[in-house]
Amino acid sequence: GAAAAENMPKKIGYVVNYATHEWYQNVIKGMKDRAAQLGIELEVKDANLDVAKQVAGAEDFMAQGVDVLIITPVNEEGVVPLLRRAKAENMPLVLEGNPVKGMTTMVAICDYDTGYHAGVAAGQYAKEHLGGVAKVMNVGLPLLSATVLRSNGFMDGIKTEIPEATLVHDLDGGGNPDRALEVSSAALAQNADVNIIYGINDNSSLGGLQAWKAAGKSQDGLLVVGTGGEGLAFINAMETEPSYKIEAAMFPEKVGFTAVDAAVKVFNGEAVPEHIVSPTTPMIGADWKKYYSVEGTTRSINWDAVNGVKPADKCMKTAADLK
Amino acid sequence: MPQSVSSLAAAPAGPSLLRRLARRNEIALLLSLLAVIAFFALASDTFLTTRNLTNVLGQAALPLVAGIGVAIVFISGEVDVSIGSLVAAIAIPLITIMNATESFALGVAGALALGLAVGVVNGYLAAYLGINSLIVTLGTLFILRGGVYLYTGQRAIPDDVMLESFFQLGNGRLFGVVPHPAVIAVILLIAFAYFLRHRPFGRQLYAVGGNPEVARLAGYNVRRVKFVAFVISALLATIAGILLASRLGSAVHVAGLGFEFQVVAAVVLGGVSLSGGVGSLAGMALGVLILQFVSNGLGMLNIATEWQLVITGGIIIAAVAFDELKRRRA
Amino acid sequence: MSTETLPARKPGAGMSLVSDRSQIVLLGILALLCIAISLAAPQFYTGANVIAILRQCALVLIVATGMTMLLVAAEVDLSVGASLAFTGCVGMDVTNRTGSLVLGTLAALAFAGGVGLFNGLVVTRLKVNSLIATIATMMMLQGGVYLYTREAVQNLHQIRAFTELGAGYVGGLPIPVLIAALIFIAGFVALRFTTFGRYLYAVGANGKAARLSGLRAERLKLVAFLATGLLVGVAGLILASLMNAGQPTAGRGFELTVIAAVILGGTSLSGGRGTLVGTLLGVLVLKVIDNGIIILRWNQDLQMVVPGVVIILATWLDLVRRRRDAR
Amino acid sequence: MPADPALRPAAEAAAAPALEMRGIGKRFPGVIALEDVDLVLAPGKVHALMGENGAGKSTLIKIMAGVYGKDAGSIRIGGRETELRTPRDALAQGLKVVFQEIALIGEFTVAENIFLEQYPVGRAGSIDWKRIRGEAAALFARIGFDVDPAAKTGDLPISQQQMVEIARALAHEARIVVMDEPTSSLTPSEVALLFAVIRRLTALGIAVVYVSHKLDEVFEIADEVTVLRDGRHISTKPIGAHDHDSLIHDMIGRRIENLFPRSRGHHKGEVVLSVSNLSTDAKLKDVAFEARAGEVLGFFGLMGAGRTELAKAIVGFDPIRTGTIAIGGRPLKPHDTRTGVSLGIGLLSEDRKGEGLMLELPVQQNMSLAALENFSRAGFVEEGRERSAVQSFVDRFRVKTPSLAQPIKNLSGGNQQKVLIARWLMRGLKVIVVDEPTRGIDVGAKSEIFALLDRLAGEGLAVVMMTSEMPELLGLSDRILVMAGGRITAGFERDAATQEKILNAAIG
Ligand SMILES: Nc1ncnc2c1ncn2[C@@H]1O[C@H](COP(=O)(O)OP(=O)(O)OP(=O)(O)O)[C@@H](O)[C@H]1O
Ligand SMILES: Nc1ncnc2c1ncn2[C@@H]1O[C@H](COP(=O)(O)OP(=O)(O)OP(=O)(O)O)[C@@H](O)[C@H]1O
Ligand SMILES: O[C@@H]1[C@@H](O)[C@H](O)OC[C@H]1O
Ligand SMILES: [Mg+2]
Ligand SMILES: [Mg+2]
Repeated sequence: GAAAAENMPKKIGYVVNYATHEWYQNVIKGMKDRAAQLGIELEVKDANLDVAKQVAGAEDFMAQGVDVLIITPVNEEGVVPLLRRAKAENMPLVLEGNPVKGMTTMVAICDYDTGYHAGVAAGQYAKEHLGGVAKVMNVGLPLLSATVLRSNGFMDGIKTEIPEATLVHDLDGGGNPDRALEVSSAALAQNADVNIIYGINDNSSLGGLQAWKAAGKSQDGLLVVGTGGEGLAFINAMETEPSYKIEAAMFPEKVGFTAVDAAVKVFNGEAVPEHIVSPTTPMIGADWKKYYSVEGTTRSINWDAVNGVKPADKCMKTAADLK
Repeated sequence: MPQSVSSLAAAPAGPSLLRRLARRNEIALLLSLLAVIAFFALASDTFLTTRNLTNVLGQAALPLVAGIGVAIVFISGEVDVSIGSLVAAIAIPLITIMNATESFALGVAGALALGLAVGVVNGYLAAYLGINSLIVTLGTLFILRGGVYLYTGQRAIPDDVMLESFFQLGNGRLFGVVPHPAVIAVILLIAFAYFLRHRPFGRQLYAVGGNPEVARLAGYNVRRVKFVAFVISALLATIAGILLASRLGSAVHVAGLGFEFQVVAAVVLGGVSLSGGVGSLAGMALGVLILQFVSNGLGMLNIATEWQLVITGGIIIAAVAFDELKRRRA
Repeated sequence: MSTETLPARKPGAGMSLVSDRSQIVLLGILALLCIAISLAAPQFYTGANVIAILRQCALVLIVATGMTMLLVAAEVDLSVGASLAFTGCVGMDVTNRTGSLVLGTLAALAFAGGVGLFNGLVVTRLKVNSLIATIATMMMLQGGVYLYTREAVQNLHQIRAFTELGAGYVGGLPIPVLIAALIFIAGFVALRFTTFGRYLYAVGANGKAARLSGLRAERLKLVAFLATGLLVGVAGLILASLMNAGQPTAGRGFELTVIAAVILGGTSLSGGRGTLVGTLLGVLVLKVIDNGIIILRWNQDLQMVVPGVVIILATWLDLVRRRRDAR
Repeated sequence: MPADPALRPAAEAAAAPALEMRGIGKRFPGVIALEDVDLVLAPGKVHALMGENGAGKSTLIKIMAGVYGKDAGSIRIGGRETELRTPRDALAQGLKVVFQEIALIGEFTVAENIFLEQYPVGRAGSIDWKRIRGEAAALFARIGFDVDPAAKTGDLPISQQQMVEIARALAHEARIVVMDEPTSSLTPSEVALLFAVIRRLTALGIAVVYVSHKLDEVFEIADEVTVLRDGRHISTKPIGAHDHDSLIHDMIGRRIENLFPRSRGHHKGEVVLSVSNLSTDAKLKDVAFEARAGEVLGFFGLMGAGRTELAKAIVGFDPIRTGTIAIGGRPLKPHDTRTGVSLGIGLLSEDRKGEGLMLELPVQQNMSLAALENFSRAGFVEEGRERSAVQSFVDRFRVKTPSLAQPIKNLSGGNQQKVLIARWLMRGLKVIVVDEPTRGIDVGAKSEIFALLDRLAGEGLAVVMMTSEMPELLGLSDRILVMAGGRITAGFERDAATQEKILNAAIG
């Protein structure tokens, strides 16, 4: 925890890339909770997937006189000049999610590792329940390096268990539920032998699963693996869908929490690592109940359990490895 | 009642200018803009600071510059929605060439070359082949965006050489106060406003949009006029794209998504008619500024994006409806 | 001498109901696409894939039926994508709360119909150009849906009939396809054979003349907006069923797909011209391209490039054909 | 066709012709618009071009103006063979045209429209707006037209727009001035001004082509007449060689015994239209009148008197401020054409293109629009019945069209007007309001339209006719009301009306 002796910034501005996404909703929730604990005012501006708007939002924050900026880049290259300008104005800045040239620090999960461990778990499951066969349909999102890393990690992880695992269809599902559904329908029509569906986020895995169901196929012999644990959707799926067995939890609340702590440190000029890793872990079957509880339509995070998940010291692979 | 010839001949400019002004919706837009500014100035203590106002001008520069082109195409009776992808696409030659040659000028030349090519293609397909321009530019919107994704493999291309001149273009401030993009936008606005009002070709744009048949009978080359409008629009989108690339320090494949909507909404809000022949750059500029100040002001008040969208949508409907009502009264 | 009408047809073009000459280009493109894709990837014409394509077409076609009417009446609705997502959330939420599919369905239809009505009123009463009015509605819905729900609305009721709506089959055909077919036929008949349809063309071709002839131009447009809204409601429910959730993030760009299909089908943007057969072909062409690119395992970025090219090309070919016919 | 070669104008003028068109041919899909037509213009002469609707006059003019390409023939201007590929070519040769359809940019000021073809530019290529305003005002002063050069053109009534059109043709140096029905919306005094201008032009050696369906005008102003019929050259004669009958005969191939075939003794029936206390925001003040079944009620007025506004108000098209309108004793909901039409009142607008035609749609759809319910059952259109009804009207009115599927934009103005009248006859009305019903319509069609209106009255309709044509007013009306400044200023029984009294009342 942050020491009470530290100077607290009065106001933190967070420019999120896409506030309406459940993942970021929960990141923001984590930030707000932490900020409230520390008596900091937190304001959020949404870039709504528009890089220009993101730069404008950060400019507005600087004009408003916030003490620290947190940014989840819409695109990691597109905020390089912004970082330069913030530095010129001595504006402390923390990044979330993606590294940017010239940054001080970033709070992020290890996307590759997240996919990788889910892949390992999937390989084990396939050995036990699917006769060791792994024909994967990846409902991916080439748009973002983070999501590409997850897919890559997943395939690498599954191959550690089943070396002959194949990626039979590599799709761009746009990260959207309806687009994921549509492209998966076509791919499933072409490849009848798919038996594992991997999605880079919950929308993607669920889109793939729904396409499967709409094609009138039984879920026997199918494994669906999702990523994120972003909201309620995956819980619902794990409870009701027989094939939805693995979810790579990324604990967005924890990311938000950690980002605020990092912001305080940067504000105080403390030394911080370049990459502050936020933990992830595969959840298999009913594991999710360890980390979350659901009441009505709100979920609550079980901090003790989440804080018990040890983050990696260093990511196995990062965006830099994609180039 | 028509006035007598002699009375008007005596005073050619005075009364007609006043009457023209009174009827113009620019006045209403200006009042709306002032009302918006006044409201936020009262509601937020950080809104009415030089820093914030100049920020907004800098942010408005992109839609302003591209809006000039879109307005010109609208005035000529056509539409151009390809600009959203074009602003992203031109950054590719710009950044790639700068990375390879370390020359800002060569990069800009490359960007302009691509912009020109897109304008020529749009113009040729729409004006010379006669394909509906919404279809053409919707097509190029898709093609360019897809092309950007294909070319970049959906990775942004970073600026490796970091030329200071390039950085300053989008991020620097004149006298440390006015953002360079705002300066460029104002210069372009004045130049094109002059061009539309005082050059025969500018009037041809209005005539061709107002009534192409009449324009043809008056001896205009309607196709060529429209063709040029598309080229102008593409070149202005190119300039906007260069400014954007400088602000982003890279060629970002997702830049400009939905930019065409933003600009079209502002242009129409500014009173530039979709059916051609009507509208002014002043109106367009006011439309852009109103939307930009609303978005900035709501942000200053810490109003959530959800509400910002709802409020902006409501403002657009109210403003256009008000303008229409006023017109019917008149 | 034959004096067939609507749309202006050449005497002797006896292809009658199925298609008239004006669709020849699209029909050709569609056939060409299907043959080419099948040759390269035989899976294209498997039953499973045909059904997958048809189901994707269904959603677009349902909304495009309304959009064609709007364009014929010289109006347009860009809010359909945003409304689609919102409707699904409303339908799912109300069904969850009441446990009644009927109430959920009614709520969804009422909501989507209400959006259509709102658009119609803004356009016909406040006289706001429909392009700009519905961009504004789109923004309001995009914001509004997150005010309504921040998360996807999960299927908590698990009513079977609801799941069937999107994923069920009747006689080997997916239910959405059957629904789309019924709506298409109803729309086709309405536009082609009824006074209502004829009036829409008239209103689109010359609103003042229509009004002077005793037509309620504004009301006709209002009906077209309302119909489009209701059809969005139907599509929204199907989509929610297919996704097993009300998804506030769904429907991005859906409006462009619908409009692209309609104009690809030869419906004029300036009103008074267009057919639903054209729209059907437009939808098929776009969705076959989308599907083909995946089946062929091409880079999916081509899913933007190829339709862009095809829309321009088809429009141009059609222009050439019409100019030649006119000679 | 009796195209007597001896009558061809070749051997005529001694001076080199200003324009010489030989063997001109032009076809449109399904239509031969012109075939082997000659036209020779002598400098300083007014050459009238006459013919029925659809005879090919406008087409010939558009060919000389570079708007249409010709399929056959040759054109010489000032003795030199030329190709006129675009309007620009024709303008460059000094050929100015006043087109039949108003060709102005509605959003521009009058002054700017005058200089549309060639903006005067000052230093550095900037438009010289001061000169434009000054010269436009001077031009109007010179011609004597009363038009405000600073007005937005689209705001002006059609008649004033027509004056602007004419002025524009005179603004630049011209060798040939072509006027395609320039007076269709002008009042007699404006026509007189125009004729004075034409005489000044011819005195300068400018050749003038003059197209009009108003025979009196032609006899007054023309030196020579060329008649076209069905796209063919029929005759070219000095005007002195013609009288009314011979000219009509050349034009339509038959005689017209009586242009205004009034079957006297219309049985005046009940009051079917009664208007009281009618005022609008714009112009009308306290208008009250009645129209009875079986009568033709003529409204006369000068331009801007308010007839068109009255017409649009009483059919429910425009909103009103005060007053009541009753059709057959039942009140009309103002600003609601639907009850208007169902109560039995309909308007034939003076603005054919803007308020009548659906240009892109076929003749059939255009004609059946108002009557579609008559051909429908349970909301479904019975196209067979519709088609045969349309066909029978096409036959009866002799609408010249290759098929019912022809887009109506391809028909000549007169034929379009017939379709629009048929639109109402098909529907069946109690009161038909016709606003300038014969604007731009040839004498043959005119007589048919008059006969038709007369017959309709005979059949018990009330015909309310707004017109600026004195002969038409006097020839057809049973009763005449005169408007000025938005009020009814006088009323006459037909037998008590004289041209003088009417004009006096119209001046107000
Ligand atoms: N663009 C066109 N396409 C097809 N047919 C046309 C076109 N323009 C004219 N026509 C046809 O050519 C013929 C000649 O028309 P034109 O307009 O020259 O007649 P006009 O003598 O000027 O008649 P009016 O007195 O009614 O103006 C008519 O049959 C008309 O329908
Ligand atoms: N200020 C104006 N703005 C737009 N249109 C106008 C204006 N004044 C008149 N008009 C139009 O011009 C025409 C003149 O109609 P009005 O009723 O005033 O006179 P009228 O007696 O019918 O004379 P006219 O012979 O010119 O038709 C109508 O079509 C009217 O709509
Ligand atoms: O779906 C989300 C993706 O879009 C973002 O980039 O990372 C978190 C994900 O779960
Ligand atoms: Mg003519
Ligand atoms: Mg009138």
